[in-house]
Order: sequence, then structure tokens, then C-alpha cells
Amino acid sequence: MILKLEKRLKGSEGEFLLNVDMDIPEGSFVTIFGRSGAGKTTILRMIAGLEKPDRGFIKVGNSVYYDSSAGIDLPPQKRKVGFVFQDYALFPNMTVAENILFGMEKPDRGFLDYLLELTGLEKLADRKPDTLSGGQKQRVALARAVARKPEILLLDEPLSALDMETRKMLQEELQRIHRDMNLTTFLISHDFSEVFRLSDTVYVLDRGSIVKQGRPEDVFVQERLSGKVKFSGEIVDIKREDVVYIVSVLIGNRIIKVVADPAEAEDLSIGDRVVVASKAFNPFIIRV
Amino acid sequence: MILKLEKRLKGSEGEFLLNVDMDIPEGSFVTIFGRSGAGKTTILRMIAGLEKPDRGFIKVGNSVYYDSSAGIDLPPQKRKVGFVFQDYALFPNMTVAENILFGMEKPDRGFLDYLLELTGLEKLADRKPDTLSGGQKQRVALARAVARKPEILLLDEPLSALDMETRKMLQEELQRIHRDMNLTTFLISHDFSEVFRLSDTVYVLDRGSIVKQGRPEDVFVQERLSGKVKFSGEIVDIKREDVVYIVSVLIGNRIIKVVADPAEAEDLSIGDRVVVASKAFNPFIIRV
Amino acid sequence: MFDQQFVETIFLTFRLAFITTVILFFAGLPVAYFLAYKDFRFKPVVETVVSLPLVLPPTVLGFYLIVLLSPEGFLGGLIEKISGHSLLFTFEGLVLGSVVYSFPFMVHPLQSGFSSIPPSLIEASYTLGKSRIETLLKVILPNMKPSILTGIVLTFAHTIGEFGVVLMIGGSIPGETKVASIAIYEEVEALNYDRANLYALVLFLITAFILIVVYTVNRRFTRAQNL
Amino acid sequence: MFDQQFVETIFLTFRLAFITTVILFFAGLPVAYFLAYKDFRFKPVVETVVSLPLVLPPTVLGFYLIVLLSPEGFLGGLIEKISGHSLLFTFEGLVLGSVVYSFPFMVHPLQSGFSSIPPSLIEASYTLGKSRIETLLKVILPNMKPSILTGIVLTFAHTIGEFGVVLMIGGSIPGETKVASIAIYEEVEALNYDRANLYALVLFLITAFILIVVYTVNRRFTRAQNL
Amino acid sequence: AASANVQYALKELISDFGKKSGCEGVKTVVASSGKLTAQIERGAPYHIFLSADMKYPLYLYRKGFTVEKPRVYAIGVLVIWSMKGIPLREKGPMVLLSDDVKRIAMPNPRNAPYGRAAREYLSRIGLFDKVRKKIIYGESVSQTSQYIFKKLVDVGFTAKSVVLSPRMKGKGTWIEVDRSKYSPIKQGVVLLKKGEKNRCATGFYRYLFTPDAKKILSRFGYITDEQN
Ligand SMILES: Nc1ncnc2c1ncn2[C@@H]1O[C@H](COP(=O)(O)OP(=O)(O)OP(=O)(O)O)[C@@H](O)[C@H]1O
Ligand SMILES: Nc1ncnc2c1ncn2[C@@H]1O[C@H](COP(=O)(O)OP(=O)(O)OP(=O)(O)O)[C@@H](O)[C@H]1O
Ligand SMILES: [Mg+2]
Ligand SMILES: [Mg+2]
Repeated sequence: MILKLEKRLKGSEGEFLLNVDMDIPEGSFVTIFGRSGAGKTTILRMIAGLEKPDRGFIKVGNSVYYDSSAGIDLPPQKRKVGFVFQDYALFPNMTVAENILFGMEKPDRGFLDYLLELTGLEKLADRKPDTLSGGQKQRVALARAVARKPEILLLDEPLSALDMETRKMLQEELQRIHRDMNLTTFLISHDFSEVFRLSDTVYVLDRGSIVKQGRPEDVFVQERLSGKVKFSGEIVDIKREDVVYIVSVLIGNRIIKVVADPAEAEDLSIGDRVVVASKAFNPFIIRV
Repeated sequence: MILKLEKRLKGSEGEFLLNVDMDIPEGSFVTIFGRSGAGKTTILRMIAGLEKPDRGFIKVGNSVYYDSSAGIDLPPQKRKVGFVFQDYALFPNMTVAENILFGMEKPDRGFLDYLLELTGLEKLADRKPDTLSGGQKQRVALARAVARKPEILLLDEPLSALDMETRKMLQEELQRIHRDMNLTTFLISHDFSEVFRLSDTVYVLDRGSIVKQGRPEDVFVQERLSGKVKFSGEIVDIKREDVVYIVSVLIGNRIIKVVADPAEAEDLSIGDRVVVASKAFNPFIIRV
Repeated sequence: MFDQQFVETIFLTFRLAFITTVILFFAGLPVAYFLAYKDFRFKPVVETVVSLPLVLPPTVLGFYLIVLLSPEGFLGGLIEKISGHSLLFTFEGLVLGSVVYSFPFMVHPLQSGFSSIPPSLIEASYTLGKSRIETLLKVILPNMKPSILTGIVLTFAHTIGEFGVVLMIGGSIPGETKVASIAIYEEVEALNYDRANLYALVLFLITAFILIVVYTVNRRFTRAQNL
Repeated sequence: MFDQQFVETIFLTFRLAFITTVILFFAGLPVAYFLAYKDFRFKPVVETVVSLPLVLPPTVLGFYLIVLLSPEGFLGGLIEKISGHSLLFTFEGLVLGSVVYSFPFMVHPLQSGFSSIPPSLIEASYTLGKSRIETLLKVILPNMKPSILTGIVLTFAHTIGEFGVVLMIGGSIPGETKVASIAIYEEVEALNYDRANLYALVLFLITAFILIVVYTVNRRFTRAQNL
Repeated sequence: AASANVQYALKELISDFGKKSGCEGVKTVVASSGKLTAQIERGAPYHIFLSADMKYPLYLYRKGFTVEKPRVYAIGVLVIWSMKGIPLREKGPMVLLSDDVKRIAMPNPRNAPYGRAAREYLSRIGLFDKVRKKIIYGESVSQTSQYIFKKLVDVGFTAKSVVLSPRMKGKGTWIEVDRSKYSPIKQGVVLLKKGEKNRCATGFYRYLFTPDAKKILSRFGYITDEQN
């Protein structure tokens, strides 16, 4: 699909021009990454037809969704997108099941059951959204967007309110859905691991412009080493033990304890960002 | 502060009893961690007086907020809490600045400017919430909750919609605010690093009960090793290079490339969760 | 006590109120929808025009309606040409008069109901491929029940009580245009207070019954949260 | 053309409408607040009672008001004892009558406005230490502007147009209780159509002007998003 | 206070009275007799009540709101009026039966004396049941007159004072109906207790029965005592 969009936005540092130009193979999984207010949501909204670019062109498969020069602007209904909104936008008058069913072109009980199971909401099927927890709402929003069997899936931080475990599970499901239904998927996420796990291509957006793009590992990884290793992390604890200091460094969700001599330790304090490196590192892999 | 709460909730696997008993030193930073729907938000709502426990007791400093046996139930207004809601709950009729000012007992321009700067919203001070991005809204909600100079700060996933960079910055500010104002702070977060960085004590909640509690490193870290290292991660790529395979493993936000021989590689596929271990690991720390 | 004419009059009254309410609901919806969701230069003018029937005393409005509907009037002539008879002094004429008079009572509440729906709900429905109509029926209307209720109750009750317009264009023909409000009026004028009271009481009781049922059902569905 | 009595009558009309609207706004607010945010067993009954004044033809309502307010009536006696004179056939009496009659037009829209406010906004305000009153004034009311507008416009316009109650309890005393709707009625009765038209026109124009200003200002603040 | 149909005459009476007595600015309140009666009963500040019939004044008299028994100040005259060129003059009341006459307006007999008179008249000449289906009831004489004047009906019954009023004079055709076929429409007046002490009120009340007043009334189509 081809995406050329221009729109003036007012951001936290004054006006700026959202200006993107993407050519995305059908069926790929694209992440838009960037700071708060960079224009990520706005891009998805323009794809869905909820916002109008000042100028631009959107083509999906053979159908032109939008073309400012030709005056084409398909209404949202004609664009086959599934949108998970940042604020969920669940219908308060419908139960969880009805919200999902509403997303379908024709009611498909089997698919509904599948989606409910997928998102772990079976027992909540008859509840109204008002009484759900944040994460539960988010899962309903996801199920509803998928229910439509769209051509393009637009995910605006679809898993941000979920715990790691549920999130991992849904990431896998998202991947499966993406593959099985051959969807072109756009993801907005601030979570590195999510971006790595899921996406083929990452676009890094800054104040409306794409500043980097490519495969996740190309975009995010500066160093490539195998014999040597470097982790950046943060000191969470420094403890004296006999004559040495034990420095605890948080890396990812792990703590590494490093022995440091007093001279080294003097320089360090809790909260410092540090790199833990090792010259001799012979990693091996154990499957879990 | 003392917190004893009981309440029946309906969750995704049927009814369950939310039943917690916490004794928290004033001024500490507590994280509540747990799966979606475990009852985290409900605990904060009960502290704030927005929901009534079936039974319980809440005491902060010398004032009893709630005591079911004595029939005490302070209204939310009388409880000095600052609440960042999961759905922000910004006032649509007020600008960003007005939202924050509304939180103050008496308007304090200086403090307002400080909060705006803190959250990077100076340029957006006169905008209505409707036109803000998700992350911008979240920052306003945070600023508004702090504006009140509360005794207790209740943070329901206050940074989930923010990019890493902004998030890190605000985490540091939160820490400063916490220290400077000697606030008792409750945080709900799904982000390990956040939990580690910020909290003194973590309570892990599962279906309404506290299943683990303690310092973050005690709760989350199973292994403590210094000479040996193990990272769990996920395979994101396997590439053949001459006679060996290069396996890229994502750990945290880092990719580690590990050399594997064909026999090993046969067993592995993209998406597998693995542990990368090394026997010989002599870490040293470099400050950045 | 309840002679045939009495029953007939009461029945006619509720028939008028019911038909008027139904027509107004369907006529008011598109207008309110349009006013709530479209923004255009002359919108304040249109909104003003919608409210203006209220300003005229009902009898005067009735008077102008007569002028308009009389066979010599523009509309009346047209209607007579098409349907072969005039609307004046007929039940259909009463319906028309009540519809005109109660128009603002339906449009205003509906309009404010429409504006209270969060736009993101409507957008969500659109992205799920639902047309405007389907979105209206399944998403918007079910989420603005209090406003719909307001519109319907105001229109219904008001049509029952209204008598100025009806008095003017109805002609008080028993069984055709003599509704309860006119009957009560006549009885009061004739100093038959007992009978007027009886009419008023019956009207009151039936309407109270209908409203209590409506409100009870409504309470079931939209419980207030004691805030 | 615009003799003194004419001006006086028009002025009196708008004074009545204005005072009635102001009183009703403040009287309707607590009732609507209560109905929207409290849930209790007999709520449907209270809601029905609020709607019932509508059901009676205005003249009949006026008649009952007369009975109630006359020095022999329960309320009238009380008032006369306290204030020393009767409310009947005075401007204050008119205000009272209009307030009673237009009550539902204010309460209903306000109530549905209250229910359209997301509870989390109210909760947020409470946790910020704001009292119910402050929350009402600064958070709830500013976010239900369309409903407030509906209530005010319906009440205001309706009071201008109403004449049944006013005719009954006012007694058409020039400068005191003879409002425009009654003047129009009298002129029509006297077959002075020209003068009736003139009254109606002036009423129309002034109200239209007020409404257009109101709606234009309102549009400034709450622009519809073309959905 | 005065019921609607006397108001044209009343205006003249007041200005004439004003010139003669110096009581300028006698104010009138116009509404239907029923409403005015209800108001007077509850203490309305009226001094004199000119009704369109005797029923309401008698009612008030019995309830003790008046100074003395009601007196007849004028007798109304019923006419049939048409703006649609129905040949009333030529064919008389029987024209009501013809197919050209589809709708007949009359004031509502329940509360308007002219309506009662019209119904009585039609019954006496044996037409009432035959034209019953054609009848449209106006709330009052003036509303009925509007129906006729606006050509919403083909013919109608109204008061002679209407067709002689400045605005209606010479419009359409009208005939007086046989006065012996309906009971006289006696229009009563009472001096209310509230007006007992008022010099102008008592003055005006007395003035109504002077020849000057009668002249004016008869000019407006009422029959006064002498002519009777
Ligand atoms: N008003 C309510 N009525 C009934 N059940 C409710 C209500 N509010 C919440 N619940 C249920 O109580 C449970 C706990 O909800 P809570 O919002 O506290 O979860 P949470 O731990 O904050 O989850 P999340 O991380 O998804 O926000 C959920 O299963 C939810 O469905
Ligand atoms: N209706 C609007 N009017 C004016 N400016 C707007 C409007 N909507 C969004 N913006 C501005 O446009 C910029 C981009 O908004 P957008 O919602 O696309 O950001 P985002 O990248 O999704 O951020 P986040 O990660 O915080 O959700 C923001 O600075 C925002 O303030
Ligand atoms: Mg966004
Ligand atoms: Mg939650």
C-alpha cells in the first residue's frame, strides 16, 4: 500500500508538518514508533478516513482510499480497516459479546467464541464495558477490531494496559491473526520487545517526519557483537560486602549483580545509567 | 498507613474476593503489580473513597479514612489523595492549564509553570484536552493529580501511553516529587523497569489476593549470580552464515547474536523463548 | 358518569397524543441530527426558526395555521387539490397542528442528546463499516436514552394538555376533534366544575400511569449511580 | 402604532419570561440533579409528578391555581397571612403560575444533561478535593451546555407564548399582568387582526433576535464536528 | 371586565362616559364570561362585569359577589352570515340544507349564549338534526366569526354586533333570524362588591342605562329595553 500524507499539526513545541511517505508491501506488519505527540495516532486516523490530510494519497491494494488531487475520499465505512482506539471507544449500550458481534459483517457465533477465548473474555461476554477493568476493555477493543476481518489493522497502543503475561499471549495471537488473515497491520507501540517481536518494518516518527526506517534490529541496534557483550541498564542498589561493593544493575526485567571495587563504586550511585560489558562472553542458548 | 480491604468482585473467571491487608510506612513508594482484572484499580479507588469496600479499614497518618466497623467513611473530598485515572478523566471544558489549576487548593502560577515544564506541556497550556494526543493527556492527568499536593498519590498506569524517553524523564520526576513532598505513592504499572526504578515495595496481586510482596528485586529476581549470567529472551532471527548459524535473541531492548552450530539451530525457530547463558562472564560497569 | 362521549373524548385525546409523538419523533430525529452534527453558517438561524413556534400563544399559532390551511391559503389549497378535502376541522388537521406546535419539544432534547455522544463512538462504528443509519440506530440512539425520553415525555404530555391550537383549528366536533383539553375547557367555561374535575382526574390518572410505567422501565435500564 | 401600552405590554412579557426562566433555572437545578444522581424506590413517581403539570390544559391549570391561591384556598390563605396580600392578579402571581407550568421544560432537559456527564469527571473533581457545589458549577454544568440551553430556550420561549395560565390568574391588568400573549388574544377576539399581527411580529422579532444571539454565541463555543 | 363580544360597543361607551363624567381611562379586561366568573369568584379586582348572558351574573349574584341583582343592559341579536356568496337573502335559513353549504359554524352552545340561541333556533325550525353533521363549533362568538370571515365555513351564526363592527361592516351577506324562534339573548351586567365604593364604577354602571348609552348600544346591533 502507498501512503503519502501531509497535514499541519499543532504540537507541544508549536506547529509542525506531519509529512510521511511510505510504500508498504501488502501483508506486512509495520510499527510506527515515536515520541508522544509526534503524529502517530493522526496517521492511523487518516488511513481510517477519520481525519483528512491537507494533501495526500492513500492506496491499498487496487483501491484508492484517498487522493487529494483527484478529489477521492472514501468514507470510513468503505475502507476495510479495523481500528483499536487509544481510548477503546467501546459501545456502552452493548455487552462485550455484542460489541464484538457489532464489528462483524454478519454475526458469526463461532468466530465470536474464538475471539472471546483468544482474549480471555469468555466469562465477561455478558458484561457492559462500564464494569470492566482497563485491560479488559482494551482486549474487547482488540477483539472488536479483528471481528470485522479487515484488510488493514490499525492498532493504537493496543496492549499498553496489559500485564506482561497477557500481553505476550496477545502478541502471539496478533502475529497469528496477521499471518492467517494476511492483514496489513499498523502498530503504534512504545514497547521495544513488542516492536521486535511483531513488526517487519519500523518507522520512527519525530515531529511529523520519518527519521529512521527499516527492520527493527537495524533501527534499534547500534552494536552487533557476539564475542563481546554490552548491556545498558540502571543501578538499583549498591551494597558493601566485605571489601567489595555489589552493584545491582537492572537490565530489562533482570538484575545483574556486578562486583565493583571501592574506587569504582565511589563514582556510582543509585539511579545512574550504566553499561555492563564483558569481554569474555561465551553465550549459549537454552530453550525454555 | 494501614489498609485492610475486602470486596467481592466479578472477574473474567467468575466471582472472587478482593482481600488485601497492607501496612505501609508513610512516605514509601508502593507498586501494585498483577494481571489485568486482578483488582488493582479497585484498590486505588477504595483508597480514594470512590468505591466502598464490603468491609475494611483505611488509616493514613492519624486520620481514619474508612472503618466499616465504626461506620467511618470520609468522602473523597476529605481524603488528601491525588489520582491519575487510567482513562485520564480530564475536564473537557478547561484548558490544560485550567485543568491543572483546578487541582490546586489555591491557584499558584509558579507551581503551574513548574508542572507544565515538568511534563513538557508549556506550549499546550491553552489547548483543550480533546485536541491532545494520548500521551499528552496522560501527562496532564499526572500534573493535575500532583497539583493538589496530596498526602497520597495514586497512579493508575500513569505513563503507559508514553514513549520510553518521555517516560524515563517523568519517572525521574515522579521520584523527585515523591521524595520532595514525602508522598506515600501507589503505582500500578506493568513495566518492570518502572517498578524497579521507582518502588520500595511491590505487591503482586492475583485474583484479589496478594501472592507476593517485598522489594522489587526480591519479588522479581529468582537467580542471583555474579560470575554466571542468564538472560531470558526471544529469538527474533536465525541466519545461516557459512557453516554456523547466527541466532539473534532479543533481550530487553537489545539484540544479542549467538553463534549456534547446525544441530543446535535445528531445534530453534523464530519466536522461541530462550535463555542465553554464559559460564564465563566477567562484567564490568561503565558509567554513561 | 362515564358516558359514551366521555370515553370517546378521552380515547381521542390519547390517540392524538400518541400519533403526534410518533410523527414528531421521526420528524424531529433528522432535524436534530442535522443540527447536532453539521456546522454551517446559518445554523443559529435554523435553530431559531425551530424554537419560534413556542413564542406564539397557541391560539395565535392556531390562527395562523387556519390562515395557512384554509382553502384559499397556500398550503390549504395545495392539500385540497391533492387530497380532495381540507385538513381544517379534521383529526388529521389536529395532528398537523400539534406536530407544528410541539416541534421544539422534540427537536431540542434530541439535539442536546446527539451532542452528548462522544465522537469516538461514532467514529468506531464507522470504522466497523456501519452506515450512518446503522450507527444512528444501534450506537447513537441507544446511548442517548435520557434525551429521547425527555423528548417523548414532553411531547406526549404537552399534546395532551395543549388546547389553544386544537381549539382554533379543530372546531370541537365530538369524536373527531373534541379532545379532553377542550372538553375540560368547555366544562370550566360552563361552570360545570365537577365534570371538568372528572375529566382532569381521568386524564391525570391515565397519564400518570403511563409515565410511571415508562419511568420504571427506564430506571431498570439506566440506573443512576449515586454520586 | 407603538403606543405606550404596546411597549409596556411587550416589556412586561419579556420581564415575565426572563424572571420565570431565572427562577426556574435555579429551582430546576436541584430537582434535576437529584433525579439524575440519586436512585430510590419512588423515583418514577417523582418523575411523573414533575411531568404532570403539562397534561392539564393551561387554562385549567390556571383555574386550579386560582382555587389554590385564592384567599380561601390553602396556599392563598397562607400567603396572605404572611405577606399581607394575595398573589392572584398580580405580577408575582403570574410568575408563580408560569414557574409551575414550565417546570417540566426546565427539569427534563437538565436531568438528561446531568446523566450525560461521564461519572469519572465527577469522581476526578471529588478526588481533587472539590465539594459537590464546586463540582457542579465548574465541572458538571460547563460540560452540559447543550442541555442547559435547551432548558432555557424552551422555558423562555414557552413563557412568552403561554397564555392560558396567565389569562386565568393574571386577569389582564394593563402594566401589571397583561402580557403580549393575552394582548394578542384580546385583539384577535376583537377581530383586530392587524394589531394582533403587529404584537405577534414584534414578539417574534425580539425573540428571534435573542435566540439568534444565543445560538451564535453557543456555536462559537461548541462547534459541531461534522460527523 | 367584559366578555368579548361587547367590546366594540364598550369602547364607545367608555369614551362617551369619559367625556360626560370626567372618569377618564376606564380600563377593560376582556375574556370569556366563564373565565371572568372564575376570576371574580376568587377576588379579581374588577368593578363591573358585563356578561354576554344572564347565567354568569346570576351565578355571581347568588354567591354574593354583587351589589344587587343583575340587570339586562342589552339584548343580543343572532344573525346568519356568509362570506361565500350563499344566497341568504333570497332563500332564507333553508339554504343551510343545500349542498352548497357544507360547513356551518356556530359558537359552542355549552358556553356561548349565541350558540345556545343558534341551536334553539335550528331546532325550532326543524333543521338541527338535518344539519348537525355540518356544524363546526367555535369557542366564542369571535372565533366563530373568524371561521366565517376567513371563509373556512360556508355560513355561520354570529352576533349582529359583529357584522356591524367597524371592521366587518359591509363584508359578505347576513340576515337576522326570526327573533321569536329563540329565547332572547339577555346580556346582564352586575356591579361587583369591589366596585361599590368606586365613584366611576357606580357612575358607569348607572350610565349604561341612560338613553345615551342605549343609543350607542343599538347602533352596535343590540336591542335595548325601550325597543323591546
Ligand atoms: N462496576 C463493576 N461491577 C462489577 N465488576 C467490576 C466493576 N468494576 C470492576 N469490576 C471487575 O473487578 C475486577 C477488578 O477490576 P479492576 O479495575 O480493579 O482491575 P485491574 O486490576 O485494574 O485491571 P487492569 O489492569 O485491566 O486495569 C475486574 O474483573 C472487573 O471486571
Ligand atoms: N484536533 C486536533 N487539533 C489540533 N491539534 C491536534 C488535534 N489532534 C491532535 N493534535 C496534535 O497533533 C499532534 C499529534 O497528535 P497524535 O495524536 O497523532 O500524537 P501521537 O503521536 O499519537 O501521540 P501519543 O503517543 O501521545 O498518543 C499532537 O501534538 C496533538 O496535540
Ligand atoms: Mg496517540
Ligand atoms: Mg485498572
